[in-house]
Amino acid sequence: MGTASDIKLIGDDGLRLDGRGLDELRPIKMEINVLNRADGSSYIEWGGNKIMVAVYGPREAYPKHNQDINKAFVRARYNMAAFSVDERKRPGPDRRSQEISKVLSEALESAIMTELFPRTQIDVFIEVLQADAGTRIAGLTASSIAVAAAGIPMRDLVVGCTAGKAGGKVVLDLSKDEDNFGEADLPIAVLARSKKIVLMQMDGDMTLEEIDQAHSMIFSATDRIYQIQREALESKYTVDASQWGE
Amino acid sequence: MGTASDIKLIGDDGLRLDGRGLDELRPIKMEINVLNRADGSSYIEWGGNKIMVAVYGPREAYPKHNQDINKAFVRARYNMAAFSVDERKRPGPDRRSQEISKVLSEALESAIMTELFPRTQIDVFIEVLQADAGTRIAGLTASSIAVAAAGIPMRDLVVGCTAGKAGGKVVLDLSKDEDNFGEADLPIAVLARSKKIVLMQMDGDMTLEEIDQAHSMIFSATDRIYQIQREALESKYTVDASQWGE
Amino acid sequence: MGTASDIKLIGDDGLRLDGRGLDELRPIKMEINVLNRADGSSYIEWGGNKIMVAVYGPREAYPKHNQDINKAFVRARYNMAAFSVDERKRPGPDRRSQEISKVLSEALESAIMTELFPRTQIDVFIEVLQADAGTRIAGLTASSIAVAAAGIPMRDLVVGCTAGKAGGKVVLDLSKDEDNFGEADLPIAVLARSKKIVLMQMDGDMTLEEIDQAHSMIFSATDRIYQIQREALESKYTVDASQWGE
Amino acid sequence: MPRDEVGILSEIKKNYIIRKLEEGKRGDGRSVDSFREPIIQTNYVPRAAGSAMVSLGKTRVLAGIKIELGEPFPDTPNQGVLTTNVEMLPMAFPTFEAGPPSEISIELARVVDRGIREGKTMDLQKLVVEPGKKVWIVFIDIDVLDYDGNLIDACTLAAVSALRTSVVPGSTAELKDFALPVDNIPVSVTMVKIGDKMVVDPNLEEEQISSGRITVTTTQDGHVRAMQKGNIGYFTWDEISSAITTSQRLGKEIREKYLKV
Amino acid sequence: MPRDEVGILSEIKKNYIIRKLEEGKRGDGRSVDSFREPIIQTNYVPRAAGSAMVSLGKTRVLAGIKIELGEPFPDTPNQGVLTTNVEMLPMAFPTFEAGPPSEISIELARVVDRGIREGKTMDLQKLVVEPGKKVWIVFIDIDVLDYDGNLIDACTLAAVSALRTSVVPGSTAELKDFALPVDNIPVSVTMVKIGDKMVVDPNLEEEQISSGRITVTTTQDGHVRAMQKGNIGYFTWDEISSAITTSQRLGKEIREKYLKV
Amino acid sequence: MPRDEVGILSEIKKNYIIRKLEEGKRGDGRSVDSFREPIIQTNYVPRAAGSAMVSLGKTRVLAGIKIELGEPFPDTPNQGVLTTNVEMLPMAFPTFEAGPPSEISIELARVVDRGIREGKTMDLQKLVVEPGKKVWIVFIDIDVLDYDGNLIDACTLAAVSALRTSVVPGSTAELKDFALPVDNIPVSVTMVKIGDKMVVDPNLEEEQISSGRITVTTTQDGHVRAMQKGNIGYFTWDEISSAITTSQRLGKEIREKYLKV
Repeated sequence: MGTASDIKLIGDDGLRLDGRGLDELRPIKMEINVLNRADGSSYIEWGGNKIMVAVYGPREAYPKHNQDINKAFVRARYNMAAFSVDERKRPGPDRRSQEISKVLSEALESAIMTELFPRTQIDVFIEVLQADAGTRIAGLTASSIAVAAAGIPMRDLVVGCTAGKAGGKVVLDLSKDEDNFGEADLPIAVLARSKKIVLMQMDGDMTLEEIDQAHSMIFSATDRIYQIQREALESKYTVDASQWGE
Repeated sequence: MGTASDIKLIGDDGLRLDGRGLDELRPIKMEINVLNRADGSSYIEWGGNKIMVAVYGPREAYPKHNQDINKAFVRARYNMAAFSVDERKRPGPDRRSQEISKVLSEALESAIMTELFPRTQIDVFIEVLQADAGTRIAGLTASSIAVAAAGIPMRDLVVGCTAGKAGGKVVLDLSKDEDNFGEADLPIAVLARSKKIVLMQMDGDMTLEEIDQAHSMIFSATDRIYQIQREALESKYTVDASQWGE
Repeated sequence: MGTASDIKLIGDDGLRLDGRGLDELRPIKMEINVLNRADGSSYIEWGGNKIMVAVYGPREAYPKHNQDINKAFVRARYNMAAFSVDERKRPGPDRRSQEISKVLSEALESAIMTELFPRTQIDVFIEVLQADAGTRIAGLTASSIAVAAAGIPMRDLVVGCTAGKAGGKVVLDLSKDEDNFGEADLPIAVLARSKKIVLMQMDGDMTLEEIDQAHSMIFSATDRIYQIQREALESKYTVDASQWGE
Repeated sequence: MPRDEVGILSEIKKNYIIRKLEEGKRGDGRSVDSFREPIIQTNYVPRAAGSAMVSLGKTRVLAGIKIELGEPFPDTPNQGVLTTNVEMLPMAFPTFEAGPPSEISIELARVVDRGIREGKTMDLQKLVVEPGKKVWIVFIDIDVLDYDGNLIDACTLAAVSALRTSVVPGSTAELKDFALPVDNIPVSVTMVKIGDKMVVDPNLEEEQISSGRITVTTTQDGHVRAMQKGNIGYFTWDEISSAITTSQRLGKEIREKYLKV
Repeated sequence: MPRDEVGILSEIKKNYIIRKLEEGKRGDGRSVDSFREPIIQTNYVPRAAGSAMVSLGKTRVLAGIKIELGEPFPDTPNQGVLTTNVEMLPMAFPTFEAGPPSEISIELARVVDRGIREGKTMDLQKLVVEPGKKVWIVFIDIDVLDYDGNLIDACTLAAVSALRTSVVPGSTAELKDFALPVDNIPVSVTMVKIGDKMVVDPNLEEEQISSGRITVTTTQDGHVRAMQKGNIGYFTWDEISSAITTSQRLGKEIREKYLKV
Repeated sequence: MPRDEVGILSEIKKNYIIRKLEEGKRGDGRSVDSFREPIIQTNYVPRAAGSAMVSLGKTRVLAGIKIELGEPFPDTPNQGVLTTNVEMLPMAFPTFEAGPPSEISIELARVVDRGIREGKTMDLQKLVVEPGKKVWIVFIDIDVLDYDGNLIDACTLAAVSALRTSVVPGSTAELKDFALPVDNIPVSVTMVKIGDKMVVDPNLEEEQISSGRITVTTTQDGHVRAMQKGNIGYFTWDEISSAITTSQRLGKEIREKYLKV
């Protein structure tokens, strides 16, 4: 977590710097089928995050020695556009994005019925166009509906949220300031209905009790986010370029 | 094109800094079969440019997934020796040389009868030993006779020249100063007899009329250069190391 | 060899800075089977050098186009741990370690009966945990017993030592100071009994007579070191982690 | 450009396209010399100094501008620095791969860059803070998100649109923020040759069956600032000459319709 | 983690392990919630600023610390710098390859790093020589020499043990040498799920048949400093919650037994 | 070195070569201990600080020297810097590949470098402009253009010939240009073992059937400055000893004939 700072993350009114309550989400919007070439795609806006996801597959795994005779393997690639962050990011994977790609691949593979597609791979390309804290969870939540939009069977949708600690309080869905200057960050993703945890990471300083409180907030939030996922899937939104963004 | 400068590229006598008239070429010399190991080779001196070309192939394309069942593919690799330019160049391809390799590959492939050699590749290695403006065209012109020397059938020889704008005038075969401080650079390569254009690039500032004038100069120059190519091929020059260079 | 220096490498008593006589070795210890996963392994301490070696193979050569239908090929990889030298070394191979890997591979392959294992490769991983002059020879000497411990037939053990020139004298088994500030460095490795030379390098300044004297010192030293190799192999030392190091 | 790698185009389809072209018709109803209507959404990434999402048919690219302080090149101490990079993201097409840029994406970025640089889009001399020491570096980064042909023109249009809305963050250097000074508006127009027809702004299908590609970039004065012939194939001089005229005409139209000052 | 790449484990063996686990027994005689006895040898590489060879069953790793002067990061001018790197050496396992770090070794290094960084193991503010200009850079480098499961915990233990014995070479900057100030002792505990059992400190065989891995790193105050779920598979919240409790308990034991101040 | 990768050499040919060698004859008519006549053309690249094209039979290499101002290494503040790089260009042989240098080309460059460095060819202390701050960096770059055996000797000869004609561009630092001070002339002589014969300056065919290669570099004082055994195979001490004598003798001849001061 970020460095010490005098920044006061929770106001005297009990609200957060951006006016949210402790367990309030930022606005979330999702669409599917936003790209033409991919087998499935989605777009998510979550606070200031803007993320595009494309899914290709199942397709023959390449190189061949990567093929698993029992199942498909899932390869998520999380990437930040050079202009997505405050200081220009050099193109190409860094250590952080490689770790995120790994945990996202594993989370998705935990949900996809990979046993139906032996010897294949499923590629999930996650492009962060604008980053605003919580990109890995937003990217994963969007990936899950892009996989569904590609017609790939899943046990359940994957849906996630972060919580953390900021200004001494457990808060839901960290903002950028809370991520930078708060005390802890706890992203969790689950299978939407069973609440089985397929991604969890944490860094910072929290007690077991705080983590327990944070997980309850997250579990409850995932119900709300799952609803948005389902609406996006049901509206079968077809791209109308004139409406991107706003 | 280069930065603004007070350098006067065309003298009051209407001549260029190196004494040439506006549509005058620098001295050009070519030889073939200058290397032993390659299937075909050539050497060109064009002004201060010194360039060696080696051709290998047609040979089995590698890796296999690069094989085209209908034709050979042509892979030119343009490379500058570390000592070929004023400031030492780090070995290995940079973005400029990769772009040049692409356009040279395409120009050569446009001339070679690749349909005769399915599943193979033809490698053309172009090593700039000393650079003096116009290396891509000099390298391409030399490549073309190296391909011929390798016995690979072509529709016609590829021959090129640059023109450009310097000191407000359209001039043929830019010198290094004209390249650095002039207003525009226009390299063109054609099939020698039909004048079909297989390479063309341009950067700078020219009107359609100026480009038209430049292309006429180039087309006329390619006849003269083609003559040198043919003489080199006909003399079937066999290497005599004691005579390199001079 | 190192830069000129006022350091006095041979004392008035004729002894070296670390108290050794001119043809005296530093203390050497070897063990085999120190690792569990490898097919064969060894550990050597030679002066302050601490080196671990693991052997895998013969196993199918990969990629396939590396396979030799007549024999195994031997691929030694010499690597320095980041913390093994005074200034932290960036992980990964540099030019020095790649050259050493080549000469060590060749020295080992000269001794191994590779003709018994066509189409395979034998990997020898040499990890320098602490470096103290003479790592290539120490690593090679340890590699040889690791190969033997893996049950791979050899014509003979490979055993080596360095000599060199320091303070005007020919000395055996250069120390770090002698390596840095001495006049010449001459590592030699031989097949233990026949004294056939499988590795030799030299840099510095020596006359033929000095080299002859150095080779005699080395040949005699290899008898002593070969003895330590054989003892290590015979004791079939099985790892007892509580005794590493001391 | 990938040629039929997804096996979409049968020989039959190819012949059909060519026959239609001979009648002057294209699959999407356009005439051979018309440009797809671009959709341009500027400020798509508010956190960037400038940005523009551009779609050209089903091709979609996003240009983002970052402007940071840095050192000038030693040989141009009195100029800011411009760099252009294009990422042909693997999300955009089945055979695009992650990893270091291919020759294709390098050529693409360099042709876009030349149009902007030689078009004198920005006056780089206005981007100097301290001569020889501190200048503004303008990073143009373009993500290719969806690929249906003619990336050069889509990327040039996105880059120019993004530059036009960019703000130099002077406040990070204890100066004032100011609009990036954009003086000239280069427009690139790309054509491919199919049979003996010159086809403007090709989509992917058309690219796949074409032989030879030519790009001409002009500015509002009608001058040519950059040209690039690409791919295997050739052009006659008459074809080039008429390509230049077409580019001048379409450049004017696009500039007036989509890039009005 | 490699899954049965060497073909050691047959289906029969796997079922046997699971059946035994249901009886609460493991191949090496441990109970499901016990840690292998680590063997820790500090100062293994005297030439490093600090070092520790650690074996955990047949897994063996060597951590070495180098401490050098350098520049701080611009956004933390008043702090030293910490970097952690793990080399999964090809000597350690048949399928480990030389070359740039894999996703697996990057995750491993980052999880170890987070435990140490968030555990506030060192007070980085004590590692400043000249604010904004010169600070001590602490390089943690870990060689994986032999692999038999649970690298995260072995590497964390080795890194912490090495840091505890490290000396900052002040004399190279005309200062005094001083012991690296280590305040907190993070301990990571990793568990995998086999069938419905949570198994602590898995060996390679157990890793290969497991579904889901969870690591919890705590400090002596019982607080959680880092967590990481890895691999394909999932956990219920109850499993996570009990994993945290297990980590707190074992962390305390390990700290008292092997990392006493 | 590539061994028969182009399938040129049949077993029959190999036996023929060996039989001939037993009679003391080589394919090109040389005796076993004679060197091919080098052809050396200095100043081949006038724009470089120095250069030399060298052919040794059908092997051809071009060495170019660049000399630029830069910083000395921290541990040798009073010396210029020397670096040597060899590019085994893919034009020179069917199996040479573009890309990062292979182990073979690294060894080649390092053996050439050691001969020049340990031979004290240049007095690096004369290449200091401002101690600890500014020194001349001498870049030796060698292009291998055509490969027919014995690259080490061809490259050493080219590098030394190029250095001897090099001019330090002092005028770029407001000093005077001056001839690079070359004091010693190292010559390398390489031999391979074929059967039980030591064969000097092998061509490609001979390299392909040889077992073991030895290079000895000497200076005019007859001292040995560098040695390198390469390839699979071995030598007896007597063979090495006589190789040193051969190198001394041939080094003297070559120095007098081709490198006269």
